[in-house]
This record gives sequence, structure tokens and C-alpha cells, in this order.
Amino acid sequence: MFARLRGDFPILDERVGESPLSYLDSGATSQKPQCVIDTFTEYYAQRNAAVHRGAHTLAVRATDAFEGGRAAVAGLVGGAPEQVCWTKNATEALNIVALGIDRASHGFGGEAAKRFAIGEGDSIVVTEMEHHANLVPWQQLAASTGASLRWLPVTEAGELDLSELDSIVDETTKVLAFTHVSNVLGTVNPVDTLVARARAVGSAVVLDACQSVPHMPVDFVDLDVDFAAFSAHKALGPTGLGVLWGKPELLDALPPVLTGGSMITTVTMENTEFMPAPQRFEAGTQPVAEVAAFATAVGYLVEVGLENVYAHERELAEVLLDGIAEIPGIRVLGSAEQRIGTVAFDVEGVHAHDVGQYLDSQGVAVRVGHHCAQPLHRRFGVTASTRASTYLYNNVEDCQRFLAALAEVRPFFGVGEQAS
Amino acid sequence: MFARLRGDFPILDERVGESPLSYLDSGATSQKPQCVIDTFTEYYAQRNAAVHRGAHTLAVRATDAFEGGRAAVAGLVGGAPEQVCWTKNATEALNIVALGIDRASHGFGGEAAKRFAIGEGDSIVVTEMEHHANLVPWQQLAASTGASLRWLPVTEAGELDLSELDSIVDETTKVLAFTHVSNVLGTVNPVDTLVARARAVGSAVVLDACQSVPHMPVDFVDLDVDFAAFSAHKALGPTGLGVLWGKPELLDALPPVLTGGSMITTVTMENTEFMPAPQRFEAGTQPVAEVAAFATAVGYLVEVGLENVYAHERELAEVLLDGIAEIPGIRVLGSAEQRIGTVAFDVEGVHAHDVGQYLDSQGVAVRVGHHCAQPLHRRFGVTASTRASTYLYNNVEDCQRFLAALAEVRPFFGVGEQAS
Amino acid sequence: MSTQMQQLYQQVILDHSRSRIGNSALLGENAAGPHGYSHQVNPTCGDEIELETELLEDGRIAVRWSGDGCSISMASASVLSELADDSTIEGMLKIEGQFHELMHSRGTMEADEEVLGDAAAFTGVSKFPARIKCALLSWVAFKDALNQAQTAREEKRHA
Amino acid sequence: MSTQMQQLYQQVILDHSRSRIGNSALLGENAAGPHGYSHQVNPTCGDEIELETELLEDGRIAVRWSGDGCSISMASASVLSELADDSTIEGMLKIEGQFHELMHSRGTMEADEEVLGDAAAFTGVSKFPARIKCALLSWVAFKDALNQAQTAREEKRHA
Ligand SMILES: Cc1ncc(COP(=O)(O)O)c(C=O)c1O
Ligand SMILES: Cc1ncc(COP(=O)(O)O)c(C=O)c1O
Repeated sequence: MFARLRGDFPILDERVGESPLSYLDSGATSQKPQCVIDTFTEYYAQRNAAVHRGAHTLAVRATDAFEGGRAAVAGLVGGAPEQVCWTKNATEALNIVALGIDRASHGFGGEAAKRFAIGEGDSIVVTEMEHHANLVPWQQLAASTGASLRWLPVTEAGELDLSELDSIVDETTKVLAFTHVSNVLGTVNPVDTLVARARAVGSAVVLDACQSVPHMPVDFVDLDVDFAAFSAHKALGPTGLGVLWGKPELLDALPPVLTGGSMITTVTMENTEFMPAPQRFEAGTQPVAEVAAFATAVGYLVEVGLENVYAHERELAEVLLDGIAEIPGIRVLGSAEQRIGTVAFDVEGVHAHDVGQYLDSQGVAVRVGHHCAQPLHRRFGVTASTRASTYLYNNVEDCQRFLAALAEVRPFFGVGEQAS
Repeated sequence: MFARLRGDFPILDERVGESPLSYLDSGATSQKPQCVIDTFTEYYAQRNAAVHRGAHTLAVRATDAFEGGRAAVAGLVGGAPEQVCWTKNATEALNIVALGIDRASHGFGGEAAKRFAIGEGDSIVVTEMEHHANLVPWQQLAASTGASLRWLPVTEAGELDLSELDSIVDETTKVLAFTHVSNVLGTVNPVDTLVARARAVGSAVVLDACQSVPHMPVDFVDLDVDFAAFSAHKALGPTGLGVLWGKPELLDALPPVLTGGSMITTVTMENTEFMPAPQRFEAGTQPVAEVAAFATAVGYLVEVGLENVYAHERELAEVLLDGIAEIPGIRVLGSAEQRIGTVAFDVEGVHAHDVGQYLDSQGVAVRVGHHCAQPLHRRFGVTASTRASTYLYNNVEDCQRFLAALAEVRPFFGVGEQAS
Repeated sequence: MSTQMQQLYQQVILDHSRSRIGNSALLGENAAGPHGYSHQVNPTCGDEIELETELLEDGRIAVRWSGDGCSISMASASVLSELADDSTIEGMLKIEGQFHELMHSRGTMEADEEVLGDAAAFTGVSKFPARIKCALLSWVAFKDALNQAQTAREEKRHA
Repeated sequence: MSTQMQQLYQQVILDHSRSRIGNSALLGENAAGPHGYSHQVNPTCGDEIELETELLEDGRIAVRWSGDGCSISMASASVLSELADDSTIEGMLKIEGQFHELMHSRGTMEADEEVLGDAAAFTGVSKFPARIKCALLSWVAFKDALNQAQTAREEKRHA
């Protein structure tokens, strides 16, 4: 199956200079199958209109596409369609929660929002492996409310260090925000343990599902999280679209951050009443074509089967890890058992930028830098790393081309045994 | 020229039931020429990657498309590329300003942001003809800071009533936010007069340019506004993309609202430093394909020439207004001389929803409801109106089909002379 | 004229939208029996309805409403009031259930005229997704107001 | 091996990236002459440089820096320091101007080796937009630090 579906992704036929392309940067953004691309053409040529507004026929077609996307996503991650709020990306979704709590803490949202209010003496807990998108908004919330920010450290193996869990997440904790899967290490975190502790102390749970939803079966209802966020573009979908998922009673109580058209019931010059979720978080014209395209992507993923995607990527991860182990002077960051097909590493004596440049000259696309996780890199004593990340369209040949190129990096830069 | 370019818009060949389509709802969202649709295909099949991050070749191609879009927009509306910040829609852009001022007023953004801080005794001024997107965020800012919200009223002719301008915009005024063109009445407001008054009292000026940028030549530098906002989807571009334009020194000083990846310089667990504009407002993965498509749209608009678009729509507006005047029982809202091709009206005895439904049955797509401007409708004594809005692809035939259908509305519902 | 339009705007609907049954002043606290009140807004167009239910001695319900909206929403409120005049609480709940289902059927359901009476004329509306909210506005208000009236009666009994 | 790669990673660059000229402890307030300091970060990768300029009696500039980054950014800082050793302030500003222009030329400009010396080896970098920032990092820091040093000298004179 996986050999066949590679043909659905036109960009994989591109050439980089003289080399074919091996795209190992899906952790940053995924490529799109032809059917997703075609949805844009179909949408703009046949159904484009403002949704939820016009009585006219195009508006009805557009609204169907838009609401159909909600149902598709709910089918993928659990819950009802109304639990799916559209955002521009996962970052906005996480900010909507953090800033909504900020506004609740400053008296917005009335009686219903009081459950979210935090202040001095309260704590917010994150982890040391968070993407900046799930760290900076919480820092800002702490600064704005006087709550303290705490974090769970990361072990040398690249797993969460839970030895102090009970003292870090304690009775003062009002929000526990963590990533399901590390975008650098590929580690899958133990959601159950963390949710159980949060429930024990009455804390809300916010899950960053950016790197899990595209790569493995995920059900937010089963996981019993309160809010979750992910991006369409990492899951075969388009840029410009993210998802905020939440428990219904929490979504309806959280004060909106962005306000304007299509999210109100009554507006006078002095005062405004907001709609319930999902509309209350969807101010202004929404990314409708993007929703239509993402619905196609979700259909594609469901047809392939997320458990198959996960198994496929695990195989590729083994090829990568075994191959890297045989190349001298490479240190892989983390060694967690529970992982997806994402591998970050440091090349002794060669900066990640130079590693990436060399790999690119061989047609191998990887990501270099801090991957929006500076604290995690600091934890491992580096400022930058090189990351290879796989997806359902990658094959063993991609991994082998990557490994062959990687073996040449230190010799090219005159570092290590071969050069001495 | 205009007859020819109609063929560039594939959706205009769609049929609604048995009728051809006359799309007169461009005020809500515009249709897209084939070249814009093709840009999606081209982008996702040849250059899709995360921007500003990878060293690899696709990432360079994607970054070129992304930054090229900024340059194209700056070419259209004036200023340097760095003055163009991408948002999800115009609503987000306006919120970024209002919420940025909110954060500055609560101590965020350090010394540089103090220029934005407002509080009790200060005033924010809007107008009675604002779209909810340029009203509700200012209500929220007033509630959050203790500043008062004032507004310029609207005359029976649908123009701003400036008789009390000097007392409404006074020394206490810190923000004057108004729309360039009314999305309901089509009225073009006198930016010069308003900016002059704002400058006299030292107030910042925020321009809602949603209905001007797509329909007429606009240069924000010439207009001397501080911030401006508009959406791509109303200007032949895709959904999911808006623009916040600002003066450089103001953008760099305004605290960001959405925080996360790609907008930071240094992040520790405790603290974060933000980049200057435009990146400081572009947290997370951006709508890159949308930017590429909008660059194509801007190129198309520039080639047609905005002064030609304006003249073309003015002609259509005359056809609409003259034709409506001959149909009994129709009251047009407003009668401003300075206007674009947007006409809203009330049909005596028939609710706007029913009007729109009847027009749709004849293939004429208009918008019905309050058009996200409830206070303006209240001002004219109605809760809803019907709006016909033109764009460069409309022709006189569209207007005539609209007028013919409109003449049938009251008879169909058994109202008025014909029925009595 | 398309037949879809004729299906949507049945003569029954146009008639009800003009001479509106139940469209009368609300009594509020002056109502004799246990009563409830609901205010519903259609956020797309600003249409609104205020609707009051009062539980009468004989197990029936009086409905009074006032509102501003399109022919579909006004006719729907009028038909609702007419039906309430002739029904018990249980009967109205049954009608409400069937009407709700009919509206979400996208034209695939056959209306049971025995149960729905004039409300069967709204079958065509279900093919116009943008108008379903119009047809349901008064019914949502009715269900809400009825609930409150029943709660009020319970409270009175236990007081 | 693609020739683009060889153009990018000239031997001069690889050499400078390994034996780095000017990479030495900063003196801060202990510097004898008027001095300036700048800290620059490349937000994409976290690469950083701290760079110090000191104006010497003879109209020349001493440059000291410490940093962590890719071969391009480290080599660039090293070449900058080497050039500073042999130049006047005016000379360095001229080099800086030309280098800046070269980096933004996308490979269309011919480097003037007379002026640029070893810095001409960075011509290939201009074809790699993602790497231009790396090459310019130390030069941005230099310009900033030089500015400060000149301001400090002015202040001293007028004090
Ligand atoms: C005048 C005006 N302002 C603001 C908006 C909001 O734009 P968007 O919905 O694209 O955010 C619109 C259009 O809906 C508008 O016409
Ligand atoms: C774990 C994680 N969280 C958050 C994000 C932010 O997602 P986006 O950039 O789509 O907002 C990413 C990806 O960049 C991620 O990998």
C-alpha cells in the first residue's frame, strides 16, 4: 500500500539539482496528495462563497464544505463536530486557550468563565520538551496573571522525568500543558499518567497534538484531555488551518480572544453577545477552501489507517536509527522506546546548518536549527540539531539515501577519522 | 477589457438550477481567476515546505514565494515589504492592533510599548457604520482598559456625520478606527479629514480597508494612516489570509498577541525575546500557499489597474441605482456621491431573507442579513437588508438580470400594487 | 418559476406569514398559570422572536409571541400557535419532535400531515439548509419556554 | 559533489571556520580605547555572536568576538577580524558595504577581491538565500559595535 500511495504526491517527483528528492522534513510540514490539491481547484471553481451568511446556492455549497470538514475532523479525533473550532494553525489554537484564560482572569466572560480564572499562588505546568508554541503563551499567561510557571524536566533518554511529578503538579496547578509527541525527539509521552495526576489535583489539561494526530491513532475523548491543538498542514492538509478541540462545556465558557463578525448574536454600539462554540472562536471570514481541502486529507488518512501509518513510520525509524548508529561521530538526541519516525542528532565537529546543506546537495531535505525548541536543545547541550522526520510517503530508499549522504558529511568538512 | 477578463473566472460558468449565475456578492467574498487557483496547484506540487527554517531547496523556494508576496502587497498599497504582516483575515489584523494596545496598557512590551498604553479618561472613537470586526474589538479594549468608546454617527444619506467631529475626536482620543468604505452602503469616507483631526489631537489612526483595497487605488503612505487591515479573499485572493499594514516604528513597538514559534529570537523556560515586525506578528506556520496565491491575485489586479476597476464598478452602480429607482417599494440605504458598486436596500413588505431566496431562484446571488453591521441597520430602522455588490468580473447583464428578478419579488410575495 | 420555490413558499406559509396567529402582547408576570418565556435570535440576519407559554388548567398550552423576521420564521411561529391551540403538552412535544426531524431531513422525509397539520407545509424548507434555522426559531423558543413553564409548575406544587 | 557546494564551501571558508581569527576573550570595560559591543542572534538556528570593537590610537580597529555557529558564520567573523587588522575605519565601512551588496546579489555580482580579500570567497553564499544571514551575522554585529565605539569617542571628546 505504502509503495503505491507515494505516487499520489506530485512533489516527490521534483528534482533537487541533479538528485531526486528525499523529503524527510514532514515534522515541519507534510506534502499533499493530488486529491487535496484538486479540492482547491474544485472549491474555487464550483462552490466558493461566504459561509453561514447568504441564502444563495453557492453559499449553501460552501457552508456544506465547511461544516462537513468539522464532521470529518471529529470523526478522526473523537467528539462532536461542534467541538472542532477552526484556527489558522496550532499556535493560534494554543494561544486561544492561554489568552482565553488570561481574559477570564481579568474579569471577561462573566460567571461562566470564572472557572478559568487564575492568579498569584496558582501554577501552570509545562515540560522542558515543548515547542515554543506550547511554552511562550504560558509564559505570557504567567506574566499577566501572577501565576507561576513550572516544568517537568527531560531525561537523557529524551523522556519526561516524572520522578517529581507529584510535587511539580500539585494543588496549586490550574493548567497542565504538554506535547503528545516531541517534535524533536519523536518521544511519545504518557498522556494517561499526566492526565491522571491533573485530575487528582483538579487541573485542566491542554494537549499539543501537532506531532501525534498526523502519525498515530488519537482519540481526545479517550485521552480525556480538556483542550487539544493541531495543524492541518502537518497532516496532509493545507497551510492556513489549525484545530482547537475542546470539551463542549469548557469551550462554551472560555472567553473569546479574537472578536468580530460571525461570532456574535447581538451587537449594539455599547455591547456584544457572543455565540457558543465553535463559532465564538471563529471571528471573521474563515479558511473555507482550506477546510474543504483538509476534509479530503482526513478522508485520505482514514482510508490509509493511522495504525498503518504508525507501523510504517516505526519501521523507517528503525532503519534510520540502526543506520545512524554505524556512522561515527553522530549523537542521536534521546532514545525513547515509545516514538514516531522522527530522529534528531548532533554531528560532532559539524554545525547542523552545514549538515543540512550537505544533505540538501544530495537531494535529502531535513530540518536544521532549534526546531522551535530552544530549551530542549539547551538541555542536550547544543544550540541546534539536524532532524530527519518521516511520513507515510517515505520509503526505505529515502532512509538509505539519507544515511549514505550523512556518512559523507564529516569527511566533506574534514572532520573525524577519515580526515585525520 | 472587462468583457474579456470575465472568462478568467471559472465559477461564473456555473449554473444555479436552470439559471446562469450572476454573482453580486463580492462584498462578502470575491471569486478567483484561474491563475490564482493554479498557484495552489503549482505551489503544492513544486515548492511546498516550511519557510524561514530549512536549509533545503524546497524551503528556499517556499520562502521566496512567501517573501515575494509581501513585496507584491507593498507594491499595491505602499510602504516597504516589512510593513506587511500576514494574518488569517482582516478581523485578526484589527484584533492584533486592539489587543496589542490592550497588552501595552497592561504593562507588556516594555518601554517601547508605553506609547500605546491607554486607560480611564482616554477615549477610542469608531463610527456607526463599522463592520463588527472594527467595532467589537474596540468595545473589548474599552472594557479592558477603562477607556470610553465614542462614535461618529451616520446621516440619512449614509455618510459620516462630521458636524461634531471636533468634540467627539478630542484631546482624550488615543485611537480613531474607521472604515475606508462601508460594506453596506458603499460610501467612501473622507480619510483626509479624519486623519487631519486625529493628527491634531495626537490620536493613532486605524483604517479598515477591506472594501477599498479591492475596488480602488489605495496608498496607505499617502493616506498617512498608522495601521490598516484588509483581507485577501475579497481581492481575488484565497481564504485564510489577511494583511495588517503598519508604520514601521509602530509595528516594532506594539506587543504581539499570538506567541510561539518563528517570532522569537531567544527562548528560555522563563523568558522570551520577540523579533521585530513583520515576524513578531506571525507566530507559527503561516498560510504560505495562500500568500503565493495572493501574490498572483495582486499581480492580476495591478495589471487590470485599480482605477479601471473603480470606474467599471461606478458604471455598474449607476445601472443598479437607476434600475432600482424604477421598481416600486424599494428603499436604498444611503445615497452618498462618493461610493463603490455596492447597493443595500429594503423591500417594503418582504423580508430580506425572502428577497434573497427569490433572487437566488433566478440565479442572482446577493447577500441578505445585517452584513455584520447591526448598529448601522438599526440606524436605518431595519434589522436586515439585501445587498448587491459588484466586482471587476460583473457586467451590465448581471445588473439587468438582478433588476428583472427584483421587480418580481413583491408580486411573488403578494405585496404592493401588482397584488392589490 | 422553479418548482423548488413553490415548494418552499407554499400558499399556507405565505398566508400564515401575513395573518399571524398568536402574534399578540406578552403577559409576562401577569399570566395566570405557570408560564415560561424565551427570546431567540438568528445571528445571521438578526431575526428575533420572543415567545411565551402558559400552562392552562385543562392540560393545554397558550402560546403568545412577538417577533420580526422572514416569512418562513413568522409563518412557522403562527402555525405553532395554531397547533398549540388544539393540542395537549404531549401532543405538542410529539409535533415538535417530528417537525425537528422533518427540517433536518434535507427533503428525504415524508411529512405526516395527521400529526403536523399546517406544519407539513414546511417540508420544502428542509431542502434549503440556510432556511432551516428560520423555520425552527419559534420551535426552539417554544421548547425552551415550555420547559420553564413546567419547572414553574413543579416549583409551585412543591412550595 | 555539486559545484554549487564547492562554491559555497570554498577552502578559504573551511580553513577560517577551523582556525578562527579574532575569536578571543572580550575585554568589556577593560578595553583601553573607546569601544562598542553587539550581540546578534540568528533566530532560525539560535546561532549567536558577541563582538567587540575597540578604536585604536592609529585610526584602526581591534575586533574581538566569541560565538557559536555554522562554518559560514564562524568563517565570516574570522575573515572580518583579519580584514579589520589591516584596515582603517573608512576601509572597513567600504568593505562592509560591498560585502552586504555581494550577499544580496543572488550570485549576479562579481566580487572585487582588491577590496574584499578573503571575504570574496563568500560569493557562492549569495546563491543560498537561507545562508546569507549566517554570512552577515558578524558584519551586522560589527556595524552595530563600531557605531557604539564611535559614539563613545564623540562623548569622550565633548566631555
Ligand atoms: C468593512 C469590513 N471590515 C471587516 C471585514 C472583515 O473581514 P474578514 O471577514 O475577512 O476578516 C469585512 C468583511 O467581512 C468588511 O467588509
Ligand atoms: C509539537 C508542535 N507544537 C506546535 C507546533 C506549531 O504548529 P504550527 O506552526 O502549525 O502552529 C509544531 C509545529 O511547528 C509542533 O511540532
